[in-house]
Amino acid sequence: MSDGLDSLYREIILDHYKNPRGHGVIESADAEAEGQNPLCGDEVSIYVAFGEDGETIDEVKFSGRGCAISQAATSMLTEMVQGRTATEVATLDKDELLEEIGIPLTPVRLKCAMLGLTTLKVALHKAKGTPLPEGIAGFDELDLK
Amino acid sequence: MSDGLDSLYREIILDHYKNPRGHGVIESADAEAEGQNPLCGDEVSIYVAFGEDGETIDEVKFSGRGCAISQAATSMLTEMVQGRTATEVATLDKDELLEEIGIPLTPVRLKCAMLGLTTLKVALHKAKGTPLPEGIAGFDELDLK
Amino acid sequence: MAVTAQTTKLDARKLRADFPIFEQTFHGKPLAFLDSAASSQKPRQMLDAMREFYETSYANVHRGVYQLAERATAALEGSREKVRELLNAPAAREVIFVRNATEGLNLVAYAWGLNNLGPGDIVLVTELEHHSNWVPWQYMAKKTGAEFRMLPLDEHGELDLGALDEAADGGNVKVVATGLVSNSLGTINPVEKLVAWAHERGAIFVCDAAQAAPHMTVDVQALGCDFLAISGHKMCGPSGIGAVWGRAELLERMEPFLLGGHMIRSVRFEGTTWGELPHKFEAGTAPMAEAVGFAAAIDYLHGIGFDAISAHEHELVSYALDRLAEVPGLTTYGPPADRRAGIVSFNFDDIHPHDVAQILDLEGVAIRAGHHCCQPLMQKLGVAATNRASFYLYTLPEEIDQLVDGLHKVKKVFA
Amino acid sequence: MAVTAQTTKLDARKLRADFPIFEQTFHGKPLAFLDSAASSQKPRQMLDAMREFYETSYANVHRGVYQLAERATAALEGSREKVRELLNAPAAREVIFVRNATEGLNLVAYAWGLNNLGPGDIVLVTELEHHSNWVPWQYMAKKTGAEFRMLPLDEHGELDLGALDEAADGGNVKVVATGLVSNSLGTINPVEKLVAWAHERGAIFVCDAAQAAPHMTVDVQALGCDFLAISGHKMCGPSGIGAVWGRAELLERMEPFLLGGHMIRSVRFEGTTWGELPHKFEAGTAPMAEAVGFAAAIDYLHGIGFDAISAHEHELVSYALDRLAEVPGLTTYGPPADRRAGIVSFNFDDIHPHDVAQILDLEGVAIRAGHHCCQPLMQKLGVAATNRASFYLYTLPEEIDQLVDGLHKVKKVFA
Ligand SMILES: Cc1ncc(COP(=O)(O)O)c(C=O)c1O
Ligand SMILES: Cc1ncc(COP(=O)(O)O)c(C=O)c1O
Repeated sequence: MSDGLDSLYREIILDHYKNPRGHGVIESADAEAEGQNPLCGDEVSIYVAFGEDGETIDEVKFSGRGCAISQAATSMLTEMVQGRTATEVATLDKDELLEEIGIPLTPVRLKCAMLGLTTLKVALHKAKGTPLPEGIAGFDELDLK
Repeated sequence: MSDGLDSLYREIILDHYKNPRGHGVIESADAEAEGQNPLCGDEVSIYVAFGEDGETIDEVKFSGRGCAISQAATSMLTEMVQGRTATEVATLDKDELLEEIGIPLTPVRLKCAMLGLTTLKVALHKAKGTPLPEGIAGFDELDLK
Repeated sequence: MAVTAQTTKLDARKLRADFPIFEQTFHGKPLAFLDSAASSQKPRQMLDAMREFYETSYANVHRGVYQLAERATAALEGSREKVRELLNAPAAREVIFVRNATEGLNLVAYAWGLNNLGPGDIVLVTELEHHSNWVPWQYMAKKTGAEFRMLPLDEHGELDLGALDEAADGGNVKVVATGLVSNSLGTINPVEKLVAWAHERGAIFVCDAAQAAPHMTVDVQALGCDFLAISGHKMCGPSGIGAVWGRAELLERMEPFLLGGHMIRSVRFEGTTWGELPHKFEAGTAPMAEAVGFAAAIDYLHGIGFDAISAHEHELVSYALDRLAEVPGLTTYGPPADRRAGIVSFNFDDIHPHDVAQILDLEGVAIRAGHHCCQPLMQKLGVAATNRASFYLYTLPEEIDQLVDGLHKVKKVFA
Repeated sequence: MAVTAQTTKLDARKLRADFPIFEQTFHGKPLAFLDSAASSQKPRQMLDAMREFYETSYANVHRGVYQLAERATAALEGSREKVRELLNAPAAREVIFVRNATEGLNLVAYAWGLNNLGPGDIVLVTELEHHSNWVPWQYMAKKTGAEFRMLPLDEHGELDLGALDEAADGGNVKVVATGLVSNSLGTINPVEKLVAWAHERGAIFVCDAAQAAPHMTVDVQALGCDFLAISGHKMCGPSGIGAVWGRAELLERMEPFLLGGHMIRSVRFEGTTWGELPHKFEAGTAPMAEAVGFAAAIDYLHGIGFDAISAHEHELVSYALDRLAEVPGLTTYGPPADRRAGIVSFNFDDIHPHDVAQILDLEGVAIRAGHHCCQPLMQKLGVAATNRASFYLYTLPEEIDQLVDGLHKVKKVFA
C-alpha cells in the first residue's frame, strides 16, 4: 500500500468508520440539527442530550451516511465533546478535531471531516443560541415548494 | 496625407458631409422613423413623402447628427431612392449603397454607413408594412418610465 | 447537418500529445483522467489561439474605430459564427455568449420565464436533469406561481414518455426543459419526441446540451428545440465561456436579462430601449479571449470529426462496462452502451464514492464522486452519490484498465 | 489599508516591455494605445499564469477529490483571497466571481433589488453613471414599482451633493448606486460622503469601482459601501472575469441570483436550499483560469504599487490637459487634473468623434469615440459623443504628443 493510503486510511480512521461510536438517534433530544455536504449529498443528523445543568453535554449521537472520513470524524467528535458545555463546544477549534483525526486533509476532504462538527454547532446554536461557526449562515431553509 | 485617409475621407464623402442633400424635415410626412447608432448615440430622423400613387418616393429628407460617414451615406441615399417605390427600397441591397459610398468600411463604420438606410426601411415598414431589414427587431420602444 | 463529419477512426494516443496536462505524473503514475464530463482538458492549439489574440489583437470590442478594436471585434464575431455553425443555427445573431451552460439556462429562465409564466402554467423538467436545468425552473415557477413538475424515469432509468400526458394534466404546459445527454448516466434522451410533444401543447422546449455538444453533432434545427445551452470548457475550450442559442422570434420578443453597457440602443431617463440581437443579451464587456478560445476548440473538434469522437467514446464505454462487470460488488447505472455517451456511473459495495475516488487518486486515476449535480436522480437511485468515470477523445483503453486495477486496491483497504 | 503601496516612481518604458501588444506597429507607426479605460492590455506575467494553470492544474473545481481538482480548487480560492486583499474585504467568502462589473451590478440589482424594492421606495443613481450601474436600477425600479431618480451634476460637471435631499424627497431611499471614478470624465467621486448620506437614510450603497480599481487603492472598509463591483479586464487581467463584493450579512440574507450546479446545499422536489457564501452566488462552472489570471494581474499591479500608478496617471493627465489646451477649437470636459484619474474626454470643433478617432487611428493613435456607455451624461453635456483618451501604467508622454500631432492632421482633413 502506498504512503498516501497508509496515512489517509490509517487504522484508527477505518476502525471508527466500521465501528462508529455514538451512532444512533436520541429520541426527544435537547438539541438537534441536520447537515448536508453539498459536494456529495451526504447527510448527517446530530442529537444532543444535556445533563442536569442544561449546559453540559451528556450524550451525542449521530445518524446518516457518509464517507469514511466524515463518519470517522463524527464518531471521534462524539467522544470528544462528551462532558463539555454547549458554550465550550460552540468555540471548539476545528484544529482540535483535526489533530484527533490525525491525517492530512485537502480542502475538499476537510469539508467531509467538518460536517459533523458544523452540524453539532448548528444544533447548539438552535437550542442555546451559541455562536455559529464562521461562514455558516445558519442552515435556514428556503422552501421553494 | 496617407493612403488610408485618402480613401476613407475622399472628396465626395466630405462634400456630401459638408453639403448634405436632402437635409431637413418634411412636415406631415407620409412615412417617418428615428434611428439610433448605439455605438455613438447618433440619431437620424428620416421623412418620406410619396407621390400620387402612394408608392413612389417623391421626396426624402433627414435630420439629426452623425459622423461624416453616416451623414454622407444618408445624403447619398436620399438621392438614390428618389423615384423608387417603397417595395423596391425595402429590398434595396446594402451593397448598392456601399458601392455609391465607394470606400472600404470596417464593421463598426459599416454601422455608421447603414444607419440612414436602416432607418428608411423602418419608416417604410411602419407606413407600408414592407419587410424589415435582416436582424432588425423593428425598433419598437420599450418604455421603462 | 452542420458539418460534414470525418468518419476516420481517431487516434487517441496521437491526439493526447496535443494536451500538455498529460506530460505530468501523479503520485508517480501516469494520469488516467476520467473526469472529462466535469470539464475537459485543453489542447495546445486552443491555448495558442487565446494567447495570440491577447498578444496581437486585444482591445475592447464593438465600440472602437481603431484597428485593434476592429480586429478584436472581428475575432469575437468570427467566434460567434463558429458556434452558429457548430449548432447549425439559422443565424449568428441567435447565438449569445454566456459564462457557461448554467448562465445560458438562467438567461432563458429569467428573461423568458419571469415574464411569461403564471398561475395555471406548468413547467416540466425531468428527474434526470442537471441542477442547472432544474433549479432555475423550480425557482421561476415559485416566483411566478406556475406549477413545477418532473417527468419521472422508468424502471430502466430512462425518461418515462408514457407519463407525459399525466405530467400535463390539469394545467397549461408552457416550458419543457430537458437535457440531451445525462451527465450522470450518459443516457442520450429522445429530445425530438419531447420537442414534438411540447410544441403540440404550445410549450417552448429548452435543451441543455452541455453534455452532448462535446461528444456528438448537435443540430438545433434537427432537434427542433427553441433554446439550447452549451459550455465551452467541456469541449476543449477555455473556462468562462458558453453559449445559449434561441430562436430569433423568441429572443426578439423577450425582455433582456443582464442590463448595462453594450446591450442598449438608447438610454434615457424617460425610457431605455434595447439593442438588436445578439447585443441585447450581452451586457458589459464580452468574454472575448474566451470566445476566441472556444472557436479554436470547435475547429479542433471539427478537425477530428464528431462522428469519430462518438465512435471512440462508444468503444470506450463498451469496454468499460465489460471490464467493470468483472469487478465483484460493483453496480453500474444507466442504459446499454449503444444508447449512452462516454459516461459510466457506478457504486462499489457500500464503499462511499469519496473513499473510492480518493484511493483511486493515489493510483493516478481521476474520477468524480458525488451527486454530479443530479440530486433528484440520486434520490431515485436511492443513493447519496455515485462514482463516475467519463471519457473523451484523448482517453485510452489502458486508462480503464488502470481504473479497474485501482478498484481492486480500494477493495483491499475496505475489506 | 489593504496593501503597503510602494511610492517609487514607475518606469513606464520598462513596464511596457512586459506587454507583447506593443511589439507591433499599426499603419507603420508605433501604437499609442490611449483606450485603457475601455480595457487594458495584458502583461506576459498574467498570460503565463493562465497558461501554466491550464497546462498543469486544470480540472473542474470543488467537486473532485483527486489531486488535479484539489490544485484547481486551491488556485481558484487563492485567487479569491487575492481579490479580498485587493479590496481589503473582511472575508474572502464575501467575494463573488462574475464575468465583469456589469454582471456584478446586475447580481445586486436582481438578487437584492427584485426582492427588497417596492412602491414608495427610491432608487438613486447619478447623472455620471455608466449604463451598467444605471440601467439595471432603472429596470428594477420599473419591475418593482419603486421610483428611479438621478442625482444631477452641477455646473462644474461634478455630483451636486446639494441636491441630495431633494432627491430623497417624499419617498424612502433604499439604494444609492454610484461610481467611484467616472469612465467618461475621470472624476473621482466623493463616495464616502454619499455612503454616509445613504446609511443615514437606511439605504444600501452600491459602488461601481470598475474604473477605480485599475488605478488606485480601493478599500471597501474605508469606503463603507455595502456592495462593490470590479472588472478584471480593465486592470491587466483576462477578459471574462470580475468580482462583486458584498457584506456577508446582506449576502446571507439575500436570495441567490443564478441558479444551478454548485450553488445549492440540497436539491429536492419539495424544496431546494442554498449553499454557503460565496458558492450560493456562483452557479455553474467557475471562470477558473480567468480567476487565476486575475490574481496574477493583481500581483503584477501590487508589484508596481497603486500609489505609483496613480501618480503616473496624474502626471500624464496634467500633461495631456496642457497639451490639449494648445489645440485651437478643442474642448475638454471634467474636473482639474488633481481630482481625476487618467482620463480626458474632449470634443474638437464640430468634428464628429468617430471621424476624429478614425483619422487618429491612421496615425497609430487608438482613442475611443462614442458615448462611453454614459448617455445620460452626454445629454447633460449636450453632445451625442466625445473623444476619450485614457492612460495606464504603460502610457508614455510621447503617446500624448502623438495624439496632439494626430489632431492637427484631423483639422487638415476637415478644414
Ligand atoms: C465606470 C464603469 N462601470 C462599469 C463598467 C462596465 O464594465 P464591464 O464592461 O467590464 O462590465 C465600466 C467599463 O466599461 C466602467 O468604466
Ligand atoms: C448536463 C449538464 N448540464 C449543465 C451543466 C452545467 O454546465 P456548467 O457548469 O458549465 O454551467 C453540466 C456540467 O456540469 C452538465 O453536465
